[in-house]
Amino acid sequence: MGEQYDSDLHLHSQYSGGTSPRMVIREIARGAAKKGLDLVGTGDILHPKWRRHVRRELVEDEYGLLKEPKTGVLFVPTVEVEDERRVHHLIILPSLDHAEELHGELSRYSDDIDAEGRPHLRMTGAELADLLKDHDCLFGPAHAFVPWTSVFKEYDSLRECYGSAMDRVDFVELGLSADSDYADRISELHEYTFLTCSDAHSPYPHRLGREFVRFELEEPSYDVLKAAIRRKPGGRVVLNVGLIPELGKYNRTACARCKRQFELEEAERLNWRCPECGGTIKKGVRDRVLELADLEKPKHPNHRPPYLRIIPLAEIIAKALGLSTITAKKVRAVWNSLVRRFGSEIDVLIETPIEEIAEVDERVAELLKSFREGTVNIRPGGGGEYGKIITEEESEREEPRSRKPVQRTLDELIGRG
Amino acid sequence: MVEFRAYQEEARYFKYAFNAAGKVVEEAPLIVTENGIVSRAMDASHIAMAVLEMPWEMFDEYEPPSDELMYGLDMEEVTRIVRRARVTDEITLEGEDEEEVIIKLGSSGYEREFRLRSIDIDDIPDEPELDFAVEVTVVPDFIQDAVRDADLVSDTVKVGAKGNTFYFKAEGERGRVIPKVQEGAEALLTFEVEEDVETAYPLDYLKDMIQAAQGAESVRIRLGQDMPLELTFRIGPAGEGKLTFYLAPRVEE
Amino acid sequence: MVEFRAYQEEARYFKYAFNAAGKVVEEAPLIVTENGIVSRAMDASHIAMAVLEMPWEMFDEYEPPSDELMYGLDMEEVTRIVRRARVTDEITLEGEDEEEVIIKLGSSGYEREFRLRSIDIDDIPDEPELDFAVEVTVVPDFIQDAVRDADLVSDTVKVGAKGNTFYFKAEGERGRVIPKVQEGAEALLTFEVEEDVETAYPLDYLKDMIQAAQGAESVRIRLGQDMPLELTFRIGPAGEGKLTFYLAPRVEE
Amino acid sequence: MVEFRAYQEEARYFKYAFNAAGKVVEEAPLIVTENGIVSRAMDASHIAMAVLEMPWEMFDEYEPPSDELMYGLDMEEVTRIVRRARVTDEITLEGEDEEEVIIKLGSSGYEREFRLRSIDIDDIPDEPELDFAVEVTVVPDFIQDAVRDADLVSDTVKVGAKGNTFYFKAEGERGRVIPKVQEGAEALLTFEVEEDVETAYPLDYLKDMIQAAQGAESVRIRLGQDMPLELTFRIGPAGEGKLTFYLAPRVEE
Ligand SMILES: [Zn+2]
Ligand SMILES: [Zn+2]
Ligand SMILES: [Zn+2]
Repeated sequence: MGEQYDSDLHLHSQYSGGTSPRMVIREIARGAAKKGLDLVGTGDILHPKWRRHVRRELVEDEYGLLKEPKTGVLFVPTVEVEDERRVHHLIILPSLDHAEELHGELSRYSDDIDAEGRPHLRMTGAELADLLKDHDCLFGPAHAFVPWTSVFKEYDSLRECYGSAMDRVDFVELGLSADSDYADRISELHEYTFLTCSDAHSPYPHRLGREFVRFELEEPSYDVLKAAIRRKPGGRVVLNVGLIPELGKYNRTACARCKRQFELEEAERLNWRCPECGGTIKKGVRDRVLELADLEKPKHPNHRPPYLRIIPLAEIIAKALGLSTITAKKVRAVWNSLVRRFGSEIDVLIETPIEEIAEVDERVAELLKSFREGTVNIRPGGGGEYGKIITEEESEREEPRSRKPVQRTLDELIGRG
Repeated sequence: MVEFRAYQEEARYFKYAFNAAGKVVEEAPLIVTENGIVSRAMDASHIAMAVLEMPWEMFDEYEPPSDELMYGLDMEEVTRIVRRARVTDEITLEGEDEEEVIIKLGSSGYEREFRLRSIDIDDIPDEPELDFAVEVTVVPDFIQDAVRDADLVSDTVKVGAKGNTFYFKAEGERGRVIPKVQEGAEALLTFEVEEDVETAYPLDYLKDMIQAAQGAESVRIRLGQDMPLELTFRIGPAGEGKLTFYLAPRVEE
Repeated sequence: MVEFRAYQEEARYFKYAFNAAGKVVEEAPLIVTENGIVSRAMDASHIAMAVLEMPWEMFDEYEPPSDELMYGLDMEEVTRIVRRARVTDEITLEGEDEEEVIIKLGSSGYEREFRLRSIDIDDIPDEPELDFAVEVTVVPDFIQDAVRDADLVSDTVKVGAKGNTFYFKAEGERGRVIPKVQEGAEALLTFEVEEDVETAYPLDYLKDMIQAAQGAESVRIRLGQDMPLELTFRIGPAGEGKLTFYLAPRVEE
Repeated sequence: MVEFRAYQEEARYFKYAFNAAGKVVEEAPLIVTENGIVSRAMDASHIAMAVLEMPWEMFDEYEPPSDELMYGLDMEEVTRIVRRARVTDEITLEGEDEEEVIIKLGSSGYEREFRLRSIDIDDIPDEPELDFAVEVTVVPDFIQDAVRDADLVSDTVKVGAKGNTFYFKAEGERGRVIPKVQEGAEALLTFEVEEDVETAYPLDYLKDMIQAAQGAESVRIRLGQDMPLELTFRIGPAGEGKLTFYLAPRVEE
């Protein structure tokens, strides 16, 4: 029996496109500590400047992982890469020296490896997996179901992507729009450990660690982490924690422009063009899973840990207090007093008894309770629009959608079509 | 066999017009007659239309085809090519055997030749005939500013005329943006309004269309309540040709 | 109701100052009194502070509020807006009902209005009072060069004065970089050193701060051993206003 | 101890030449003798070679070493440094103790010093001696246009001479591109052809090499059937130095 390590293994530094300039080690460590994460990925570790920054800011811990001295948060070198079919893969490495070596080898396949935190590689997923056979690392597809940059937007099975180097795959990262109920309807995935990670681009506690894995490790070392992911003695995954898939912005099949949702068959019949506004209909994660699924119902293998569906505490507070933004001063005040009192965001979300939370704010306690019990009402997202938590009353008067202007086409206005 | 030839001393007009049209429509026909060259195409979602008219007077040399010809252009390719032209390069457009369109930059001693295979075009839309309630002419700067300002806060912009003011208005979570010009301002060249109007349009298309404003001296804007927006850019040394865009509105239901 | 109004013929000073401040701090108050406009804010990690002072003399027209007012600005938004201004645009800052801050570009006939909702600001820091051992004034080019040079090899830079030399020094795996100016050089406008000093600072903040150097004629730099760095940029037509940054040192423990 | 020193009033020539060389080769030696400075290196895949020759006449001041010296340069670093130079900056190259190469920008009062550790270079290739069938000199614009045009449609370009024409030719799914110059054109300065030639080369290398064309007045191009391409850029105030690239052909098997 080891100790528990709440871990977020996929995030990005300031050197990836679209990230906050505050994604530096110091800030990530502070954000992680507030959130309650014990172990996080460095992200972007192939980037030379970032690697130098990491080397400077972190010290080697007694078990070989990296440690931020002020907060004690542990880091493991990680990187996400993009292959030539725009499929993303996640790599977890034993040390910075291993990262250095891998950088040297992958440089030959990349023009932007020194400029972009998530480098683009001129190689296929299979070629990458094959190359990694000569490297000590953990490897698997990133956010496997998102419709733009994942293995399942490009292929119908892992085998199609990785081919003969299939056995190099250690895990499948589920991504924000899928959970283990979705993924375990595909029997090909039963043998893989699922990782739940934030893919955070900023250190805010509603980003960092919004999905994470709870490991039990006999010691905090890379080898034991590897054992946990490969399900060997020494460690194991005890809990996946992730966002509610329906809240993801690509959960349902929907029009990318006017956001109207469609059933899969309807979208196919319409040839993926929205009759309302002419926009393109984008296939949702749920329907993609249904296409790939070979099982009527999810069937969890014995090793599969429970999956806790949750959302960031700030969002729960904002919703409970009836505020529209999570940056409101009040939200911050309640968040601060909860976290100060109970230790960390994760403690509040998962561990602290509801009655104690009610002492701070009853509305938050009530909403949090329905999350933990899985009884919260949701209007699913799609077409790029996030899903929403809705109250009982809201769900009753849901039907007529918001009065958003509808895009017309020229056809109807000039007497065609 | 070369079937027609249109030559201009400066690529300026081609460059801006094709660049903007190519951002809006994916494919377009090139209809070549003795009167000049015309193109009309809708974008794939039928929200926008581009109409390019280049009469023979716009060219410094024009050798018409013996019969009406049509070529199909992959506009992304055309855009990539015209971007390679300097505004002061000589430019020649030629058709060969109804199968290839040739764009030549430079003149005989130093010439860069680009050959594009003609593609099939299914369907050539008619130009809409509409009765607009508002017609204004503005300097290109104004519409470029207005569209980019609006883009700060929203993906939709309302275009309107009220009293003596022509305005854009966009609103988002972050705030509101209202670029406007009033009768009498130098930036508002003409202003005719039959009735007050305010109609919403998608910004992503407008951002592409205003690229044509680079080469233009002025822009005519016409619209009506819940009607398409019409943008017209005069092109050519003396404004002999024009590029017109139509854009469908976003209507509240 | 419009509660105050500050107008300038050229957006130049606003543009550079707000742009640089907005890269360093996420949120900032706008404190408006009869004396002018002031803002003081720290960045989220409390490593840097920005102090912007725009006395009424800096404006071409200034209509003070009847009482002291405070607005809260999302500086990222402000940055996006001022980036849309040309340096020669007229600019007007107005407050409405303590709830909206209005930035207007251009003048009445051709005006672009941006409305920003005021946000809550928790906490306004006091400006530190420090005794510095070194005070130099340099041309903006020098500090821009020095910071960007240092960035080639490290993420920390040492700033120091020794003898008659003011220098930056950065060292990394790849090599060393030492940009320096000496008394007598045109680039070093003033030079007062009580004792030799060398203190390390994080480059990522400095890179954002030097953006203000664009609009400035000179930059005053003050520091002391293991003390914060102070950078002051005079702004306004005759340097009536100023933007000051404080940056905490990196001290070896 | 400073072992040699080469000074130029304007960094222009260094900047462009090192920038282009550094994009093609990863590491390069710096061989310093009483005659000047020379560098020869191949890229990691042995497809391209860069030869840089800077005789002492190219410098405004040259203090030779007492004996032949060699330093090893990480060219990526050098590229990053020379990019920080303005073309009008004074530049000084120095070597210290066979261990550090020093690049100084500016002059004594305002000086930016960059120190690079010398690295080990395994192997210095000889410059190939080849008999070329074609030798032409063109204006830099032509080769820059030609390479970038070709890049629109393919990753390979054929370079050839036929009759009185020197041409590039690229072909892809999307179309064909043929930039060419003819004897008599101003852009074609010299033209000597023993026999018609057409050989294919990889564009990605050419794109890097033509960066040197920025600082050059003309470019000499030499090639032969299925032979390497040689590009020579004269550098220095009066063309005293030169940068030569060799590029292996793509031969169909
Ligand atoms: Zn990804
Ligand atoms: Zn990612
Ligand atoms: Zn739609």
